[in-house]
Amino acid sequence: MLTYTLRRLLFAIPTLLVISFIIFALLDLSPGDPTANLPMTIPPEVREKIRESLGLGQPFHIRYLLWMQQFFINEPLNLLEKWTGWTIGDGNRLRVISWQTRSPVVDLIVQRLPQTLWVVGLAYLIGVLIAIPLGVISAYRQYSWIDQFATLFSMIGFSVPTFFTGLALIVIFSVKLQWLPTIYDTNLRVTDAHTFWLQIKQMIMPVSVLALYNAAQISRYMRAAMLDNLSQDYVRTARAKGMSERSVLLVHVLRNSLIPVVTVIALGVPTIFGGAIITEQIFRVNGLGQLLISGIQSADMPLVQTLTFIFAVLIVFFNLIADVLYGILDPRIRYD
Amino acid sequence: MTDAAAPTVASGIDTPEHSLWSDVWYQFRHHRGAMAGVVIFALIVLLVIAGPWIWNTDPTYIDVKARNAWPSFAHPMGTDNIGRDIFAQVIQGGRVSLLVGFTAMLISLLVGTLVGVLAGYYRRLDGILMRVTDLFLALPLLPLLLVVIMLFRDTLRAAFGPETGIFLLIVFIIGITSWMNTARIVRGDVLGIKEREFVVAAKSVGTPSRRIILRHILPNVLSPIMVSATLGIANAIITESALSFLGLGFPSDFPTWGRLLFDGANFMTLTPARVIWPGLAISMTVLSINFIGDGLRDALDPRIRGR
Amino acid sequence: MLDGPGPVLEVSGLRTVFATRGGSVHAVNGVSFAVAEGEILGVVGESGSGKSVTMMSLMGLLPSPPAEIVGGSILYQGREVRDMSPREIRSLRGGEIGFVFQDPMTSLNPVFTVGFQIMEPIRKHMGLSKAAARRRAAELLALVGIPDARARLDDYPHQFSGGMRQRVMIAMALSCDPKVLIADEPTTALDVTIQAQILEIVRELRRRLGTGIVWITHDLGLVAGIADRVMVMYAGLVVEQGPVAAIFSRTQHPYTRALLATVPSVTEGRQARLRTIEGQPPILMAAPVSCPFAPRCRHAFDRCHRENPPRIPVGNGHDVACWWDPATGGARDV
Amino acid sequence: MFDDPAREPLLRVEGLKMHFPIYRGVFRRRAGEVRAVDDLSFEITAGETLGLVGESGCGKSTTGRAILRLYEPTAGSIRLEGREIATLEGGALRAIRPEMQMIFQDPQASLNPRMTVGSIIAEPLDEHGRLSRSARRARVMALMDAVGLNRSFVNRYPHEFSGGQRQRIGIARALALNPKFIVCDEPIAALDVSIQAQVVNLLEDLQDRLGLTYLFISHDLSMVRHIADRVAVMYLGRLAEIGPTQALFARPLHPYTEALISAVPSPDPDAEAGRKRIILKGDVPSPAKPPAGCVFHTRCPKVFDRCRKEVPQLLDKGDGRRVACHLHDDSVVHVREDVAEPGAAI
Amino acid sequence: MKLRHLLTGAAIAALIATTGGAPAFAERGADGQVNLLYWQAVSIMTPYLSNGTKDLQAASLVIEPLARYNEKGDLEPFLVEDIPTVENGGVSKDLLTITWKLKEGLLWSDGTPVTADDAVFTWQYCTHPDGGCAQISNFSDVTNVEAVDPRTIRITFGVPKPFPYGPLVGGQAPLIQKAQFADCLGPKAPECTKANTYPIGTGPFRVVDFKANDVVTLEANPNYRDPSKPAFATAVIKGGGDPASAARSVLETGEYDFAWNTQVEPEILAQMAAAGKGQILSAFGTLLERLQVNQTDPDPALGAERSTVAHPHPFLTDERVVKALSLAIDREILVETGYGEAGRATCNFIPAPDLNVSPNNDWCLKQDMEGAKKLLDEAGWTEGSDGVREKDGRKLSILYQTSTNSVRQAAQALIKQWWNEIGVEVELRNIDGSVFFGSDPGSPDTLQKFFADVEMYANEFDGTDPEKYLGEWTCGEIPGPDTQWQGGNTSRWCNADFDAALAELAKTAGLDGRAKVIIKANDLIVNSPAVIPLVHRGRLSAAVNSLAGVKMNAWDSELWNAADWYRAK
Repeated sequence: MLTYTLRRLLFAIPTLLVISFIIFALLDLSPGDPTANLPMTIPPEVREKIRESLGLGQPFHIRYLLWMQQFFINEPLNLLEKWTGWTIGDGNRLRVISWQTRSPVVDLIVQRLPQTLWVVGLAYLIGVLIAIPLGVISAYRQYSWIDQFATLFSMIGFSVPTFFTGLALIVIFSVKLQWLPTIYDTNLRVTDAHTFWLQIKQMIMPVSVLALYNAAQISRYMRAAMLDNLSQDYVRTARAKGMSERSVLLVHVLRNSLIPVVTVIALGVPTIFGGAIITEQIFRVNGLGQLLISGIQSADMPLVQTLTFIFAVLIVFFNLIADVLYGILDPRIRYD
Repeated sequence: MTDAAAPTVASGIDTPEHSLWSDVWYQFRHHRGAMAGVVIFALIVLLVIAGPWIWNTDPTYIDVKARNAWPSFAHPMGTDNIGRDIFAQVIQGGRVSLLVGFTAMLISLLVGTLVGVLAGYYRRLDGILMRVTDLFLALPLLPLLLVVIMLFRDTLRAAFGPETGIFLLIVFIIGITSWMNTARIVRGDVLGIKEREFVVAAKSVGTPSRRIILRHILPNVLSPIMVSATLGIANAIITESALSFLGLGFPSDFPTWGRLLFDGANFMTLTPARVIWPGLAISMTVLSINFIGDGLRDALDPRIRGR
Repeated sequence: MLDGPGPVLEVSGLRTVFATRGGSVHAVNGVSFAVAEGEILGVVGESGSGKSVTMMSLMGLLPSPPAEIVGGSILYQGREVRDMSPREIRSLRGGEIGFVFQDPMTSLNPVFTVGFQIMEPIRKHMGLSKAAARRRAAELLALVGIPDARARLDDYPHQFSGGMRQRVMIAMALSCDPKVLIADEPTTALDVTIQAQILEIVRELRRRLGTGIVWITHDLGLVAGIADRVMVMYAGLVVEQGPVAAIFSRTQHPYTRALLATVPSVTEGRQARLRTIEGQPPILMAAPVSCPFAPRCRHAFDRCHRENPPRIPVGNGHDVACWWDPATGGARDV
Repeated sequence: MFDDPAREPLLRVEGLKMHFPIYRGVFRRRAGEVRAVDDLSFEITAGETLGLVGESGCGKSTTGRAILRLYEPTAGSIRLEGREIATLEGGALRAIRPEMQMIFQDPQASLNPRMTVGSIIAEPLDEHGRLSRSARRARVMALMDAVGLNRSFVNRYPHEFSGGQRQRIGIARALALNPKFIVCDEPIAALDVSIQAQVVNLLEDLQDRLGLTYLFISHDLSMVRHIADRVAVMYLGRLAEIGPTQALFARPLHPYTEALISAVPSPDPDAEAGRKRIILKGDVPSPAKPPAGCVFHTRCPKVFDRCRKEVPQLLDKGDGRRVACHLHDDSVVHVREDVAEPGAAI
Repeated sequence: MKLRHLLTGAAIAALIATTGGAPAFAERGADGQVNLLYWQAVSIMTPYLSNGTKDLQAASLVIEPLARYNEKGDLEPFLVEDIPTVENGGVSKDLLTITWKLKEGLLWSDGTPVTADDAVFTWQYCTHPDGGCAQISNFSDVTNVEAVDPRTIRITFGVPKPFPYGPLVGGQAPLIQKAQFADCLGPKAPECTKANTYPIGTGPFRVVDFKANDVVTLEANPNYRDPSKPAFATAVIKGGGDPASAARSVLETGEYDFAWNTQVEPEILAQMAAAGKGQILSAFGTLLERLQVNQTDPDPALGAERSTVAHPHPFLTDERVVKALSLAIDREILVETGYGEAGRATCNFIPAPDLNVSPNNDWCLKQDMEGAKKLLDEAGWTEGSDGVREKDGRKLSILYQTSTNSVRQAAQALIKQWWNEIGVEVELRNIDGSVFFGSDPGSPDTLQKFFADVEMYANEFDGTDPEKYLGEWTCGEIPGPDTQWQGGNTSRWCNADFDAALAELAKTAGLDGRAKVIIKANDLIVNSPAVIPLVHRGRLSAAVNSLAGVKMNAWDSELWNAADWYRAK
């Protein structure tokens, strides 16, 4: 298992290098311009100056190598310094600077993480927590009314676009009923019961929109996995041992069914860090998704490059985690 | 074998005159959700195809005086804020959305199946192809779209005209960024099927690899592919609408359900018909396709079929 | 409890029907038998003859729907199982009646250790503490001949070979000292050498624990070696039943005779050709009104097609459901 | 049909080795191999049936597949009608395939569930023949007749048939190219007793009619005894004993053969009751770590010291019988194990 | 519609002033918090590295220029005693220098005094060759800025400046503190994250917490020059969302006090305003939505010479054709459907201030289909069998591009229909804003490349003087491959009379005299086939009823007088 993991990690390095290059080339090819959002009153020679000051005058490979150095050496060192309080070198390293905000990209990401994890992560967690029992029940009572209901629920969650559900929720709960805020306050610090309640209130709508979508998908996987396992021989063995239906279902079948589902869940974790572009925009959560889309819209190359690359790292990493998890959960599989 | 009586057909549990597909069809027919899905989907397709004959209003015609009209005989679903007929737009939009869904699904299916089969069948291709899959999972959709539009728009416009050109681009982008799941699933199944004895049997007969893939492997990974297909249509329709939401996608006078919904979203309280109908159209289509997919999955699964 | 030779399990007139989309399939059509303590009852027949279904229906192990018991009675130590609550039935299963299934590869849960799976029924039915259950599990594994039993409790099923897994299944079935063990083709998937080992273990266990055993198989050779009594099933019916020696030496039913004839022997001279029984057992869409074997029977006559024969005793606890009398070659005088 | 030393056998296998490498570690270094088949030699005369028996995992099926070149043999020679096929590649290998065919264990698994019976049987014809559509059809029909399948089933799918009928389909497919040699890989293991007899009868009929040569792989000794002319017993990738069926069953030389035969139950309660049984201890060891010396020594009831050290060679015991066991090494038979001198043997 | 007539920008300001009650500023910070919503989130707090209006406006709460334009477009002194003019001697007679006098006792928010050195530094900062300063054009022609004494700043120009109020005036060019930015010169400018996001300023607020592209938290500046201001103790500028949801948060739910740029379809805005929680504010500056008409041929077949002066456009150089296109447009409908009270139909290129507006062009205000058709007939374009006009075998077919934006797309659809009615075939194209407004020479879709026949966008100019803005229409400003497609003359219109008029403007001083020349230049442009003015657009924002003191300003930051805002009781 360990050697397998090591081997995969070794393999991940060239993979990620290739991915980083492709992303960089893609963004470089893309026609967006960092000065496009400036007011039109700014004359072209000034725009050209700005572009040069952003380093766009340099040839492609220099910019790529520079980014690599900044991302793989400077930023990790910087984080290390921050966390440990050490001083490494003169501490005067060139960081990955966002063109749009002129501040270090990594700081922006760190700033955005909390709300993304809170909203998107919690939605994912809730989605999973809804999906698993839903999948279990609808598989156990296949074709019963509860299965049909669960199917309908998950289909609706899957098929109605989030910008539609989000807006509908706002019109109902914010405009008509005035119960919930439409704006997510990232400044809110939870210090007491009241602020906690405020935090809950502002999270309800975005979290439920996203959780519905996540629950919809995962519950289908859960149902299929349960159906697969319910017809296995060992279920009969467990019943023949006189185990109660509860323990047959929740110990024997569930444990086996969770194997594929857990890997699906692990594979989905990177999407949390990708943020939820549309939902974040509707509820002004301003998480990583909003950061990415604003970066794209303003052609903020260092930001987009860094974000997408971190996303790629997470994808590769969670692919690995999913495989390793598979090996851990399923004793039959031993990677060597 | 002189005393061999004519072998009797093994009676399954059922009458002998049924093939694999009639079995699948039987099971499918008894999946209530799937049948409802088929009926609804057929109705939607019919309406969208035959729509222009039923309702021959030009979807781009602007009747400035009738702006923001509520549903009436002249405009069964009302009009938008510059006076275009919503019903005509929903019909026109449906043609595009369904076509996008269908074509993008085909592309993603083709790529996904190809990658999945190659990775699953040829061990040496497995690693590299799965890493390519990782790469595609990590690609940022929007910059990719911008790049591709920039690179190929004029060529395609010259070759196919502006609307078909952009249609092909969008369909291509959606297809090319959504095949990864299919590839993973197909690869997993191929890994299992290539160890099955009938593949060994084909090898022992001397069947070359490409025909083993075509004749033995592909037909047996059909069920995950079919399910991917139904999900793929739904996914493509949703993705197109999300692209519209982000202001990319089709030109403004080229209605799609996603664009109609997006454009109408702000009018939710003023002229609700503007969002209800396209929203309903998307949801019903995706819903019905999903139910069809669900029914197919159950029907194609031999274990479930037996029940 | 019961010291006498009285039956532990007594089944009479059991009928089980499957509701399928083609209609209802009558899989068990009035089966009666009894198992006494310490007795091995061999049940033989082709696939589809209703052997397994009969035994599965006894303790409600068939998924319902589609399967449903529509008639008969099942007496366990004199108590009617069909009247029991699900909870009571569960305490019988695994506690009083153990099961061993055909395929040891799939019958064990792959993600739990063998120890956990053996301890499960012990803790449930015997109420032992975890440590005590573990001790007992180790003893059981040793009993079925697994070396280094204590250490192997923590292994997963895939770490055992097929034969070892079947021993684990047997240990599990015996974990609560059941009065009856139902073994459904337990050695079919195993090599002959391993099969011989398992048979040895079962004989030994029967001797030591006095368990009544129902052994389902299609291997007549196996039955000859292990069973005290044999029950031959066809189309959900018991067609012949009797002490093992009587069944093999004074075979009554044409079906039993045909079955015996198909088996080549390792010891006797080589036959020129193997004998066969053409066709398959029927799938009954209704309870049989004529002899279901008649279409494949070389001795069938009019009455066979009109009337389903009852089980006719032929002495020494031997009975047969057939109108034809091998002694005379003509109709039985009933 | 007994050994005729004058005739070149149809199939001659010499020193066949089939090792599957095991890779370990971060850099996937080769860390050993599974010796599925280790130094196997035998021959099959045209028209005869060689039974290959042994426990599961002993390498029977691997042998069969390696002979048919479904694997790349690690070493050794396989000659079919005097022609070396162990090293054939690509087109040449494809060209030889019609000569040798295979019948599989699980008729359910070996038939593509999505193909009709007709197309399954026609597949070898498509690959090798240049038959017209109608000729192909006629050939399929003829094959179906030959194996006793009703012609009207040609458009049905495998799942509509019973196990025995499916096996007939598999046999028809194997016969399609008029092969000389067929590997029957446990063709009856998955079938009911009554059906087993039907299939075995069919195989015998076909052999008589078409002059086929079989390698009949099975773990069912009573069937092997019935169908085979000669029997080879394998244990852990090696040949334990080979010889004419009657003689081998009547007087097994190898302790393993003896144990195997004694383990087969016979449908006669009296015989069963009186029989002396040899019960082997434990399981077959892993072929990745075979025991030193005689591979059977860990379970052998007659083991002695030499068995643990020295690999027994296949000894010719006359009458076409050969055995790999130190007990039968005549050169040391007079030397008891307590006075055994190393190197005295071979 | 009704609303538009009732509430013009000025009327709203008046309304608030009267309903708000007497502005009684008891003390600084008495009114708690004010919540501002900028749906385009604030990225940075200095306009010198800014990415747009939203940053500039946010920064205007913190850092201030010497003088600002008020809501009427007049200059108002902020950090200085008064506005220098030739009359009061602040501007030299030769128009080469201007001298500003700082107010007494001005302090930065960190408590240090503001001196003329800071002004000098600001100039050095922005004009550093490697700095990439976004506002460098505000300092064009400045040869020197010197501190005569700690309170006196003298700016010297290289050429006579009839309108010398560029440097350090208006929201684009505020004063920054030398002490804070001293290490941020040139290439280091972008790395000074702390200074760029927490600038020390003289404005009513100072930054407490800055989350880029999300939320800026500010508190009252303790050293603000008026001890009773600002009324609000804290201010929050939240970003994200879209215009409609921003308007909703103010007008319907009342969660926020002020929402910037609530440019949504008018009927939606009207419906939201009907909730009664807040009001819509508008003000008109110089922003003009127009159609640029390509005077060169964008045919892809021309390859590298596509859209260059080498190939004049085959028919759009014909004034009659373009006039017909203009007549076919009903500008009132465009306003009604797209802009509501934030738009007015216009036929002028310079729509404001009133002084500079030409009275000569209102022929286009009324749609005239017949007139348009007649013009096309005259020009020789006759209707073909498919309803599309043709001439010499060439179809009257137009590719019409603009940026992606729902209002623009609605306008596109309307105009397409009108043009179809007069027999013109139209193909629409919309391009993502970041591409269209970007000037990447590699992209074919920029507005400078103009690979289309007609393109629509809006443009304006800073302050009130259009000299530089008009300068973009000279022949030398035509973009082409030789200039990397840079240059403001997107229509590629070249006219000797216009160039002469512009030269005249450069020499004319005095507002009235300049106005005359400006109107002449304007008329030359709008009567050419190079442009079709559509809508004079205003700024549109929303404020809750309880927020008083807001004076909507189209000439400077909308938050220009935030110090005077207070909570109506």
